[in-house]
Amino acid sequence: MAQNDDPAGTVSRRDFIKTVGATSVAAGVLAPAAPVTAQGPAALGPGPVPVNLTINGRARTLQIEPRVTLLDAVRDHANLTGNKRVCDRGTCGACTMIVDGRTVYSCSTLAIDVQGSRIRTVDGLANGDDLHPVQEAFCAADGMMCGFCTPGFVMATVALLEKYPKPTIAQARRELDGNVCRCGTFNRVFEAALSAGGVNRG
Amino acid sequence: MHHPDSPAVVPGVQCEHIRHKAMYVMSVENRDALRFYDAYDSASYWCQETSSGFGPDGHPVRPDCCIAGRGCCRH
Amino acid sequence: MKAFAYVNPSNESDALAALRSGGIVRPLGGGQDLLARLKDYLDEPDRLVSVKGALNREAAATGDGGLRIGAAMRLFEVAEHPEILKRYPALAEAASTVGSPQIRHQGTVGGNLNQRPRCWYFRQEEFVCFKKGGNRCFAADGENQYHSIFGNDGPSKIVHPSSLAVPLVAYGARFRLASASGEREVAAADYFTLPSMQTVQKENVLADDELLTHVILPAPGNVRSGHYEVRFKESRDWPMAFATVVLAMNGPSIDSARVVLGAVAPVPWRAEDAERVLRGRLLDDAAADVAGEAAVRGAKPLAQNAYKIRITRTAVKRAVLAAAGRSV
Amino acid sequence: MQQPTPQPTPQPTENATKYAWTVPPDRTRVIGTSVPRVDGPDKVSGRAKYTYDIARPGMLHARAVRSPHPHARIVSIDFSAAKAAPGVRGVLTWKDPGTEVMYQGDVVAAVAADTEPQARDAARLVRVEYEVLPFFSSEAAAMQPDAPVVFPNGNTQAGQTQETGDLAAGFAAAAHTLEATYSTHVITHVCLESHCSVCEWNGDQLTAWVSTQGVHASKQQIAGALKIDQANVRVICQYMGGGFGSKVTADAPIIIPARMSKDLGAPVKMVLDRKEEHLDSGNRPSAFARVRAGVSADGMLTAFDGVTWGTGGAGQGANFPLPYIYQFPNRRRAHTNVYINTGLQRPMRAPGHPQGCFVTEMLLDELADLVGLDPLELRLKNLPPTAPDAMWAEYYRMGAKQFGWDRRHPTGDRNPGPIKTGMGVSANQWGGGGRAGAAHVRIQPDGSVLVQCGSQDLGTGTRTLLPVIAGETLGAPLDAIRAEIGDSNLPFAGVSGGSTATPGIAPAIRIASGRARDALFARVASALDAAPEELAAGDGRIFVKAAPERSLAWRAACKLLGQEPITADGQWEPGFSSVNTSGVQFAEVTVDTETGIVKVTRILAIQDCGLVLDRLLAESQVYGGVIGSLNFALFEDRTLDPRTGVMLNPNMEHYLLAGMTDVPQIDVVLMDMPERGVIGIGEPPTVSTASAIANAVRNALGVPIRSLPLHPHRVLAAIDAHTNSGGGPA
Repeated sequence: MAQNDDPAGTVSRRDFIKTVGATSVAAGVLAPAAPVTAQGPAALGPGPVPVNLTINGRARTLQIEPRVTLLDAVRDHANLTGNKRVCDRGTCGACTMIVDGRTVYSCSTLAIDVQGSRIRTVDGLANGDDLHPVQEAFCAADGMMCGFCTPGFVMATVALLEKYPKPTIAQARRELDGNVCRCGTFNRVFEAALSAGGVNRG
Repeated sequence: MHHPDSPAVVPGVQCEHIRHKAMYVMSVENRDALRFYDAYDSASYWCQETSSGFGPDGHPVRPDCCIAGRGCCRH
Repeated sequence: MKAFAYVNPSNESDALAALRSGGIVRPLGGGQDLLARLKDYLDEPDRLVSVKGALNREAAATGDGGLRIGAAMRLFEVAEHPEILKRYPALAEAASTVGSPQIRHQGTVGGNLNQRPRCWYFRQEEFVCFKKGGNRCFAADGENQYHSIFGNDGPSKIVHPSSLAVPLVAYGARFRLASASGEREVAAADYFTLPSMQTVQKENVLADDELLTHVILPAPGNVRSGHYEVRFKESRDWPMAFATVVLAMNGPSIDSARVVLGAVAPVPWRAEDAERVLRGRLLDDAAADVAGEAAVRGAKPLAQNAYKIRITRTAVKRAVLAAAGRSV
Repeated sequence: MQQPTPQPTPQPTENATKYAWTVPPDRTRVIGTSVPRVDGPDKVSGRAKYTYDIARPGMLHARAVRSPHPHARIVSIDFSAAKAAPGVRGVLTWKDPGTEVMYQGDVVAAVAADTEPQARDAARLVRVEYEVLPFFSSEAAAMQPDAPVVFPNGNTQAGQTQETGDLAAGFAAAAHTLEATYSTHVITHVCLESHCSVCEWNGDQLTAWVSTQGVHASKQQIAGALKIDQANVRVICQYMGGGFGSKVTADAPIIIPARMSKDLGAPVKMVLDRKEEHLDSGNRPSAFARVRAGVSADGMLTAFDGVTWGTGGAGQGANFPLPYIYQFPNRRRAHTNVYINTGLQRPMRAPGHPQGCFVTEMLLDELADLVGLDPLELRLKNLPPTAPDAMWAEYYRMGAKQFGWDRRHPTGDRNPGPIKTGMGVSANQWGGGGRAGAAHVRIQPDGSVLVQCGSQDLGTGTRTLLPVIAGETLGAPLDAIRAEIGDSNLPFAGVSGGSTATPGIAPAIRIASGRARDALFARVASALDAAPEELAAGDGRIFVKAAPERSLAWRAACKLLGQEPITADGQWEPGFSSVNTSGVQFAEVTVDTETGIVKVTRILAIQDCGLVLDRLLAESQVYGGVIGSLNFALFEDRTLDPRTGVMLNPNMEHYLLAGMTDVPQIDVVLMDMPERGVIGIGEPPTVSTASAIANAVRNALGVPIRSLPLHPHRVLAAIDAHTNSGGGPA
């Protein structure tokens, strides 16, 4: 336990606590940017600009600011709310999507930066009521409790099995290591990952 | 549980705005609970007026201080 | 995060021009560090320049038997690249343990080398430390269990966060830096800077309008290398200390050694005492022990991180054993 | 502190006999099998709508302005820049100038804007002037005799000393005494779905989508806070992303949008970010115990004298049960609550128990070594008498066999090499009985069945229990049953807390289903040429008990209802559920003595829970409890900067939580005790794991680590202290 040997409040307030708001500029306050250089590409934003995304096989144009993450674009602008925002800093995996065949933290990816990529979210995995084999396996093994991490885990497992259709224990653990569950479903997620059948290489 | 949790809020003694989880848990009393350990109060309290752990006067909400004499106390 | 404009150049010269476009401009690689910093209001650029499409992302042989790696190569590609696995295995191993699969799929070589410190004071907006233009290092007399035990005489007690930097220094890599007004090459060992009052706001010599475009590895020669990371939590966490050793061999003996430590100093830390004691020794258990002992000689722990000395000693010892083909 | 008033145990009713959980042997049982959760497909496909996923037409987004200081007086709040920012629709003062903020993250004000980013931008433009005040960032600081008065009723509050037996005689009877100080740390709940709500008014009617552990409790609290009729509030929570005790309170993230949506005439949503969630959504209090204890030469505990303290943050208590389970005939305990300037504690999965368990179980292992007894033997000697709700002795013996306890080496692994192994054990207990539940069952003429209960699903699988119980009782196929929960317009149920949700609602569902079944029997009996009481239901059929071949398929039977459905209600009654679970856990670890790193290799958890309703779901609860406690033992640790009182790890990077590679093999043994009825087990499995792990580390190293978490620096320091004290290399 740390002893508070410093009489309370003697740390200089100049060091600590930047004046809140002093350096912030709200969205849309900046004037539209001019082209950067004579020959280079124009700068886009900071206000909303058209962003073309291919999400679950469907092309969409969203009018969003460059600062909007892939996660927020998919959830708030494409209305696909399967993947979740939990840590919002690329540490928990609840936002995991598959972009061009590989898992990414969609909270730590700018939507504008993945134009032209093939984006897959948990919302596009099932075919109507026909669940993907990984989803079936999660249901059978009870690989979920509250279910908030589940979309991310499902996507990470799909990517695992597309990469290694018959994963070793070490491969499975490693590929699922970027996701966190707070309820404690790991053992059953693992069971689901090892038991899911019929996943082809993506 | 039969929490020997939060035994200390008594209608008419503490402020009517004090709240704690056991009020909403509605567990079954277990007369045998005390054979294992002494009663303890692990509860967290809040004020329904402020929806926080501090009363309208800004001071902490607890059964020992949410009583008559405190300006914001209501019965 | 503050709203910003976005530029997506398709070649190096456009990217370099865009970096000079006025206001605060930052290059965006994989974004795994940058976006977190923006969300925490540690940095508030006016413009991001996406460099993934502008910079090289291949690993190509050089004329003299080395390897030239584009800064936009992603970490999982480094970890899986056959030539890197064969000739610079410590680099592949370091890349394979960064963060998580998701981070390795996005993170780039350039981004890993240029990421900002993970110091938990630096990462909280409330603390305006030296690195943010303030006038103290909060870790110096604060919660410094994860901070430096070497090179901590200066104003900042951070440890350098890059995993790739350590094997790259050990393999003697050089970095190509380019700006709109020219290019230069810097040895990896000289790229990272110990904090002084003049340099504390950065961790390297890269100028604001420069990009690190390539990592150039020399021909490895007859070396054995070993890499060991001490990880408290195995999944998605930062190593508490780690080491890369690169041993130039002469039969069973060590001709010369490079021993570089990670997560113990504000820069990748050359353990020169360890290099000295390894020279001329047989590569065996005793060599691992003496290298570990020598590597932590001169360590200066802060109030709460003396335990890292033992961990660092162990990392060096086990890295030497790994170079000998042994596991713990 | 007051003793709870014992109340007479309610007598079982007539219904308890009529609808007892027993199942005729002539048909398949649903209860106790592994029925996959009915909402699994919705959760794995992303279709499940959590509060965080709710979007309403014209919805605004609220964002709080929070104190960066651990203690300060608000001098002024200037909204002018925020009001002028794009998209901003309104502002709200939560704490008036002149009042104090008591911890970093304490809410001062809020703004609402068209989009979430706009609200976030605007909140940063609210200029709050603070007068910074003295604060405490540690228990030790607050306990200094000359500390400034930060809390008006005292920085600390001492409880009454509790004393049982004759302490002096107890110590006189001891062959060995031990004095030691143990401690556990503060952790936060880290619900993956942060606290959030969406509030929408229609005239004087408020609909609130809330991430809550109690839709009815939220309704009552919201109405109370807003001073409106409870009948005018409807709370909906179809899915929620974890609560762990922190989502019982109707707090700022609910009341701010409720008030702003009324003022602004538009739905308002408020979702906390991860940092806010760490700072202001509850935590488990710290616990310190300076203990002196005695044991006789033959291993009988004789005396316990404990001085304890801990903090629940800025003004909340931190008590915990001590000693835990094991019988010290002579004991004394004095507890002091210590207040520091951090966010407030809230109930967290088994409040108090993990702390009391850690202190007691660590102490027992040390006492066992003093006596020279196997720690399991010492425990067996000092347990309370065996009873249906106190089966530790049996479970210890059973677990020891299954786990291979006979392979445990004496304290201190003598094997060469840096990696040491060890084993530890620990026991737990919990109440787990509830009484708040009502249910409604409707059998439609087309054979579909609606079961309604105003409970909610914390992740335990509540929604699945409705068809499991109704299906068992009615004999209807599970896929014909639709379950409705998570809405305060449904029949009353208590909060999902204290492991009381399932034992609260299961009896109600059973009774309502039983009544509906009897009504169905009455309507179809003539078609089977039988009297209603001669009928039974099961396996999708209604049949004559004495002649099962005389039967009607479920849907054919329901068709006989014509156009008139059957409806029935039920409420909790005694006789279907009971209180108290007991359990034990075994842990095996490796400790790397050159790095201080502990790895858990195996856990065995044995837990009773009365009648197992759904084995799959019940086992999941145990897995979850074990992993939560493993995090408590090794990884998570709320870290404050001592100089500023600011939390250093309000994220999921420096606030460590286990991932897939960190989770060991976990073997779960559920003790099915159907005769006891339903008992909740959300909490007990999370009580023991940390202390079993800590005891295993002690067994590996030969030296106790009396503080959690078992961070490498603590492990290495313990090894060093042991070596320096002449204990030899560990």
